[in-house]
Amino acid sequence: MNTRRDRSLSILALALVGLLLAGPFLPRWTMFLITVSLCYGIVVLGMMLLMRTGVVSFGHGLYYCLGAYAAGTLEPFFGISEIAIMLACAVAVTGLTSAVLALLLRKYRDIFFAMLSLAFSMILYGLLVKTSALGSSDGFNVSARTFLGFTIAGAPYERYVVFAITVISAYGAAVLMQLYLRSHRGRLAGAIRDNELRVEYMGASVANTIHVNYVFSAVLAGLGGALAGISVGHIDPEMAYWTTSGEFVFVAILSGTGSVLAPFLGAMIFETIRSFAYEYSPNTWQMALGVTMLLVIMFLPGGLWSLFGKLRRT
Amino acid sequence: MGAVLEARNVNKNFGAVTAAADISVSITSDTVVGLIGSNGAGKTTFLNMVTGYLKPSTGSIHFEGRDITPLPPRQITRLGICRSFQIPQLFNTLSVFQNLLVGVGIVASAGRAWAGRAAHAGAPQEAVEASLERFRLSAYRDQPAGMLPEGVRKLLDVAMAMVVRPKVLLLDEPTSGVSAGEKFDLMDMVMSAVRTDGVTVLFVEHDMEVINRYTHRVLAFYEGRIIADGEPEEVLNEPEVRKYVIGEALHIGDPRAAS
Amino acid sequence: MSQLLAVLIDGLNYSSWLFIIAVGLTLIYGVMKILNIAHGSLYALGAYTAASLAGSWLNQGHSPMGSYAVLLVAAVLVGVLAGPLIERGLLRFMYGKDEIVLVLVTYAVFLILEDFIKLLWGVDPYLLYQPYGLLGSFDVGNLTYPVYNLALIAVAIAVGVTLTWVLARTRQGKILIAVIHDREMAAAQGINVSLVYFVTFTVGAMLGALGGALTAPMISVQPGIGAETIVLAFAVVVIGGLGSLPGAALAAVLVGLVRSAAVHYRPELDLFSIYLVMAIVLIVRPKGLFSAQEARKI
Amino acid sequence: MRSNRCLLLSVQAVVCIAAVLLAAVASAQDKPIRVGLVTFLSGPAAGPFGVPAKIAAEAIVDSLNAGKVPAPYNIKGFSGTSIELVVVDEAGGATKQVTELRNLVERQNVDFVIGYISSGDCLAVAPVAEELKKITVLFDCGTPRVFEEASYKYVFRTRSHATMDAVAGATYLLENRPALKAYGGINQNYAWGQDSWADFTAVMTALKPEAAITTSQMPKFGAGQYGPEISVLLQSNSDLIHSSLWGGDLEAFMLQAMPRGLFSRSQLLLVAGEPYLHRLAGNVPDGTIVGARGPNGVFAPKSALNDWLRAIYKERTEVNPNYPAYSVALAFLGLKAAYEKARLAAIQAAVPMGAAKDVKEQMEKAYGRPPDEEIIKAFEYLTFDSPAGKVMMKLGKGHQAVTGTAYGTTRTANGQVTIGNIKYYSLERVQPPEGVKSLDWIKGGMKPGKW
Repeated sequence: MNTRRDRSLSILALALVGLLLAGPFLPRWTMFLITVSLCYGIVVLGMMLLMRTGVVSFGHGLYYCLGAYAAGTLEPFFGISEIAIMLACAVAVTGLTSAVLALLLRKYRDIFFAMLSLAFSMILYGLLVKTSALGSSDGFNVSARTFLGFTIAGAPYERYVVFAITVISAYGAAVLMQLYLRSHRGRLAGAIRDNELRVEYMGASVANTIHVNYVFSAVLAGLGGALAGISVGHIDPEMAYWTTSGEFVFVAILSGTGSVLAPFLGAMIFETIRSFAYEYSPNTWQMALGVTMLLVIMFLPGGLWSLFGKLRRT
Repeated sequence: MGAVLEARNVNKNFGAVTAAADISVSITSDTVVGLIGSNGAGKTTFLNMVTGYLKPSTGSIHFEGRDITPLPPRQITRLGICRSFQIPQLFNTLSVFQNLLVGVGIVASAGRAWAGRAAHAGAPQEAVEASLERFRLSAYRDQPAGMLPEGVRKLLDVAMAMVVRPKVLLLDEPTSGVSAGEKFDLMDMVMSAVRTDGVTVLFVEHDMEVINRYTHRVLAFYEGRIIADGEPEEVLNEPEVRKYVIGEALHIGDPRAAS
Repeated sequence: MSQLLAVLIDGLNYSSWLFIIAVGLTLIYGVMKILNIAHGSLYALGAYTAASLAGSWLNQGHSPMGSYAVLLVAAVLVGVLAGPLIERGLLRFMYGKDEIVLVLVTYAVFLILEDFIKLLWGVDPYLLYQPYGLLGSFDVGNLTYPVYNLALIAVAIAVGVTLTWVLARTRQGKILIAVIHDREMAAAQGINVSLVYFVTFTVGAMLGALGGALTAPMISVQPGIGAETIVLAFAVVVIGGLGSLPGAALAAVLVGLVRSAAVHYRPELDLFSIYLVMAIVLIVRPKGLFSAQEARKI
Repeated sequence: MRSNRCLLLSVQAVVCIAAVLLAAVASAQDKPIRVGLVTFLSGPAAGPFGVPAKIAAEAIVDSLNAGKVPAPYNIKGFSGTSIELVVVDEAGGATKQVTELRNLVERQNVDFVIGYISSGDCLAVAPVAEELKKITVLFDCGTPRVFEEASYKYVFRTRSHATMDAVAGATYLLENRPALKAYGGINQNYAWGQDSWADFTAVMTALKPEAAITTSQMPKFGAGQYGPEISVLLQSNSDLIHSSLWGGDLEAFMLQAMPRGLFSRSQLLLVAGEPYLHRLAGNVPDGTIVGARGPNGVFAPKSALNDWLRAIYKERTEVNPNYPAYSVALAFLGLKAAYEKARLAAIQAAVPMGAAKDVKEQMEKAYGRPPDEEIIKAFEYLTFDSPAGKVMMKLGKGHQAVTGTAYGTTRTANGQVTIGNIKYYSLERVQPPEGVKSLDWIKGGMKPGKW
């Protein structure tokens, strides 16, 4: 078991270095696909933590969107277009919001947790659609001009810098998650999913743990949203719509919760399938996604990640 | 020796049903107390109230002189009262090792908030290994708890209650579902573990032979009341107890009769 | 005063629609513990089938009144075709999985059916307006309402009463309640749980399709109506308490009235009135308006 | 003598280069020009907008490749090179579209992109097209924000932005109904509906400040059920109801409002109503004011190009082209005009003065695709003919088209809806001039600018 855990971290480090080195040589569309997948993966990483804890949010689009807006509105309202500040702002805003909402949500389980979180995200969606100062349903373009003081906007390496920031953020998130899951508090996630009563009877607060995990996952969603906004260059309220949240759950189930690597892999596969399905069967890409999902649920109940487990065992 | 656990005029009603009627009992530390009574007599309700899972309708419960009536189970656990369950409450997808590690981990991360005697000398892992050893669970170490045979589940459930080294241990029918031959093994394991630490043990039991062998004191429940309280031989021979709790057919020494 | 009356009538009209689209969902959840996202597709299938069948019925010059029967036939047709196909063909292999996984299974079905509908009917909207005006209209104060709205309310009540009666008074209903209460116990007592699931899902699918078929004459049947509807139906079912029939009815009335009041008094709230109601109800009553008591665990 | 040798040398050089080019370009000539077409193939916008645009685009490309488009577009394809379409679904939101644009450009290697119906998508993809340095023609989105908030080199829009819909609509309304006292609106609660209503009220406030606003209903997009909204509108005593509803929402609203007698109390103004009239026959009251977001559809002036578009579209669908079909035609023809103008300019610049005639001809045949820079230069401030009349790329530093627009009033006869009392508005009257933001221009009284 120890060796397996350590391997996770070294694979992560390897992936970090590999991606950073390969970045400049990748076709730009591939680089962008990876960037977007990693943003997604960061969000799904948070979903994974929630799922391990036994709750599923159908409203994580709330934080995905909120993080993006927190980062994106800095420029039009305060003239700040420094990526580091934008990301910090996304983390702070989603952290605070989720800390408050978790006071309510931590009492809920199962479908009620899912639906209450969905309600919150749809309320944000409604508010944003009504706010014409923020471009209403059209949203607005995000401008990220500098990183740590260096101007990147318009530079030939602009995309690479954004890519690198995303890769490093994803790495940081994954390592943090791995360390957390290995910690005593992190280990409670699975225990809570299995038996809340026993957790309480062993002296830990289920509600507090869910609270902390919820905030952690929300911050990751906010970070993912901000990075997505920066790399895509545009944000809109659709990010808070329930279908976006549904997609996160979708990818999380597709990935499996077996490893911190799974969400990134799952997101990458999901984005690739979607992208090629769009291209080769523009009229039936939803069908392709649906069939993939069914196949995974039926034959790989542990998600795509369980494939790796099987490979390792054989 | 002072009272470690005390119930004062505790009542509990579920609608028209009385699950506890004016229970007042004081338990001195370092004793082993057996709780007997037919199903629905109020034994488990009593444990549930002591551990904060249920709140008494009236009355109060005190631990080491402190009123713990309003506290939730986790805080009571942190004070040093732990319990096991009639139906094992395990983390089914986690391995046996992980099941125990969760408990040790909670103690380790709670730090000073843990008022029990749980300060483990070694690393959490070592405490778990020791517990596996003690309860002869090592063979199952990496199996998911959900796959274990029933008897092993029971054992693990008890082990989980004890791995954090409580001051008071409450066991709800520890030997139910355990084969007749293994009952005493199990109880020996539990008792050898707790007796060296001077832990107070309360356990619900239907097997009068087990009661007879391990307890210092027996509380007999009937319709929410304690109808007898005293040394095992004394209580087990009371006519009311024989009538309502044990049933006339019982002959001590025949373990099958009390299952 | 007349505005208050309008709020009430508009609200109840909307409520009846909400109830019809939600009742099948809550029934399926109650019995099978599946929150069926594909209910939205069944609604859409019902609407498309009704629009095209009734459309060709009218085009061939048959009696316009007969188009109402065609609507019902369309609902039954979709129910008995799609229901068994989904339940026997897919869902039965999934029983026992996590509730959330089941939600995703039905989400996958939803995605597949969305494209299926597109392949079958194309993306052009279907218009079937005749049945809506055919029954005439009535005046309340200075407002005019089509009788069709009254008919919808009547259907909603009829569906609600029938289901309640079946559950409470018939042998089949008792079997259903036994299964709802404890699946294993019911199976142990010789109830054919698999058959119960099959029938329940088919009836639920039929109700979903009925919602679509009866809505078809009031709307333009177009891609995406399933997605819009399923969220509303979800909200109603959750507000009412999952699996509760009276809960769904009460929630539909509540949501209908709130939305109507919002439109009349605070149009800007309309966009999220239903989610506000859901959030507030869940905060006050964490398991919805009508929720089953949970058994004690220890 | 010396100059003769020079000439000889240069002719030889030119011939050599031409030969090489010929060889190189012959294959390029065989290779068709790939145009990425992004339009809704799924979701509610597919039926009314996306698919008609796709059908029109396919018909146009076939017709272009066959060289059957009326003059001045009768050269096959773009300058003789045939065109190949790569169609992508616009559904899925702005993030998705940015990804897809990158794929289209870098994976599919398209030469040009024509696309985008949703304003949100237009706003999102414009900077990306710029980054990718790929000429992208936005064909149907309406928000003025695209070129009012930023300026682009590679992005063009060949249809007018939406400001004129409100300005012309209100003008038409007041010309025909000067005594209007009160009006209300029902618009979808998203950017298009909100902007339409905001623009319309701003214009009305400027033109007729004493007219009262009764109610603004903002049902959510795709609501489908309009019972309470219709009740409010019924009780609002509005002379006129303004609506920018489209597609299924518009049809549902009309179906539900008609039997409730809303239109016997209030006149209706449908900003984007024209494409639905043939579908709604029997459900549109006489006297409804409708527009087609430009001189499209029934408003399109008679011309050979208009006849052509109608003919090729009707051949495939049996109905007349609606305004998205016109929009996509404008995009293809505008791009073709710019492409061919650029190529001509490039040839003129490349062929040395006095070069032998056959060399020149060879050059012309041989010279392949003009560079993007030249196409952009040719596209900026271009004026081209279209099925909707003359289009001028006069806003957004030559990147945003302007046209006039038209409104008319419905009449139903023999089960057919016809539009009468059509009035055209020239672009000075309905468009803010360069450098002035739409809303400022409206509030400033809509003074005709210099064009």
